[in-house]
Amino acid sequence: MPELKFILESFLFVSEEPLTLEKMRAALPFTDTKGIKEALQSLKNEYDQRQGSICLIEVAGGYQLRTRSEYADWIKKIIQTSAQRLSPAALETLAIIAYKQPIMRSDIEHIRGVDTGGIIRMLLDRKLIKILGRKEIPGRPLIYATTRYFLEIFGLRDIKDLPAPKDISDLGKPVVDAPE
Amino acid sequence: MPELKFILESFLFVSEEPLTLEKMRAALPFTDTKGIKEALQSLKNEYDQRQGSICLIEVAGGYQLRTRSEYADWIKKIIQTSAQRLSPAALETLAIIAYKQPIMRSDIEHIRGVDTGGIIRMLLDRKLIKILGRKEIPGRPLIYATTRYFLEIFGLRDIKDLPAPKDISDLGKPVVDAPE
Amino acid sequence: MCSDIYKVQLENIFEGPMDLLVYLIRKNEVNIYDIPISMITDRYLDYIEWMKSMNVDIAGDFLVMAATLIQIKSRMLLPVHDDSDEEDPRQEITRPLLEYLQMKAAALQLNERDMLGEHTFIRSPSKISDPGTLPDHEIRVDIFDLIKAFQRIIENLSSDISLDVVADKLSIKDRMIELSHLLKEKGFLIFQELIGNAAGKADIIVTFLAILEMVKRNAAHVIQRDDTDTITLYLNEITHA
Repeated sequence: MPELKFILESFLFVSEEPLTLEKMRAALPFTDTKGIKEALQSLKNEYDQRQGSICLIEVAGGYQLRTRSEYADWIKKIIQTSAQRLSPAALETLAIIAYKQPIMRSDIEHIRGVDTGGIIRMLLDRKLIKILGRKEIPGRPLIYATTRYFLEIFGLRDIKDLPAPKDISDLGKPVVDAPE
Repeated sequence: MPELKFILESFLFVSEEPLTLEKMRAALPFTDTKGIKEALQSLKNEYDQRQGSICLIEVAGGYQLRTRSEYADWIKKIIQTSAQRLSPAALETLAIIAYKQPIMRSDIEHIRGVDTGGIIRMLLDRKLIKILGRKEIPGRPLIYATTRYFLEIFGLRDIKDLPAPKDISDLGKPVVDAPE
Repeated sequence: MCSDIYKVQLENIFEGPMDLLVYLIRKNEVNIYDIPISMITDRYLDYIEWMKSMNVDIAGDFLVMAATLIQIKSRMLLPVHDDSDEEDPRQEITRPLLEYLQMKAAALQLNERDMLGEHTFIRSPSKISDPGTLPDHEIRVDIFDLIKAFQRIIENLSSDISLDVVADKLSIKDRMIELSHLLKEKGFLIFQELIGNAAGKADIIVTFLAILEMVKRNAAHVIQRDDTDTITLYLNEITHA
């Protein structure tokens, strides 16, 4: 039988999505979660020492092989990438939803001070946010939350992995990019 | 600049098809085909010596990273457990049942304009819909409704939580997000 | 029309009143905890005036904020009672500003992360550019996909609704007879061709309704092949004698 870490490597290599420990365990009945975690750590160390173009990261509740960011500019020469970047307004809306979820549209607009319907719809289309349900208040407005895909895109292990927003007292002298 | 063989590795990692020498050359103007071939050979040797789950092969006029055949049986185990997609037709049928339930098959087919027998059976198999009973009209046709599992899958507490198309059109048009 | 050419969208400059306020506070280097409300209000109104003179459409949000600022300014002018249980009127603007700045900072932090498809890549990059129906659960759809599917159906059916107005019931019946004859003659009909040959919207609707009615009455059935979008109409064998 091949080494456990290489079996796991083959799993990660063929998976389109971050692979959870539970899924790996279900496919490997002879081992336990602890054994899998150790093998993944050893694989990760090997990739880190090698300093090649591939690394193993923990993301969106699972594990995934990805390229190192130093190779991004090279990779873009070989594959077409559609613009993934978000406008400042979309990023702001996404940040509000990420930090305040579950949240209603009216609360988002209260914070941003502008209509956000079109941006919410674009974020829904891009699967960065989802409709979580309705709030039990008059009008039963929809409430929104971020998706697992959001975690994947921003390389977050889970939503608690988001950096704590800067302390309000630090913001007295705001450093924001204002238009010229 | 990273090592040439690792740049090539990143190219192979993200390419869904075998990569030709010409394509690699076009992305690396500072080098020639000979240099690329040598770097690929050195990468191949490294993979062979390592004896991990991945190897570099020459195939269909190009180069590709693949898993070694010894891992095929393991990989099958992990692929079986991955998520399934619903086809657009299935999604439409499910949407009609969700919004118009309880509903007869003939009404679903009236709305979709096509035969839906196969899709209904698949949705029944996947426990997304259930037979609620029979309608007391001639022929006593079966009537369908969504299941509790359906609510779980879509993260709904109650079928009343189902957003209406109006909720989405209220958001307005998605903004075209073109930063810079 | 001519003036439209020179119209500038205010949103393109400042997306909303909060954006404008942040800009003014930063530009004038004021302490956010001690906003010189009179000065900021004046600058804010100057800006709105300038925009008006430039023929810019000013969104209602900007005017609401202007009213709020003026109201705070006037409350600041009232004599302060020294038993001051009363909150600083400026809190009404300081608190939301701080929250907004906090979220703006959070957005910048998000933006600094290595983004998939931009800084880092997985083995199937097509998945990034087309998240398609992505999973939060075992089945790869979310509720938004479901609504969109339903919305599509409704949009496609809208002809069904206008039909009562447009179409004459007799002509549907006529069209059914016509279609039955055609079907008997040819054995099958391609839906897209029927629609393509129709003269005008009303005709399309009548044809569509006639087909629906025939299917409903079990006089015909419709088959859509999986590999193409072609919808074919067949005549049913008459089983009831």
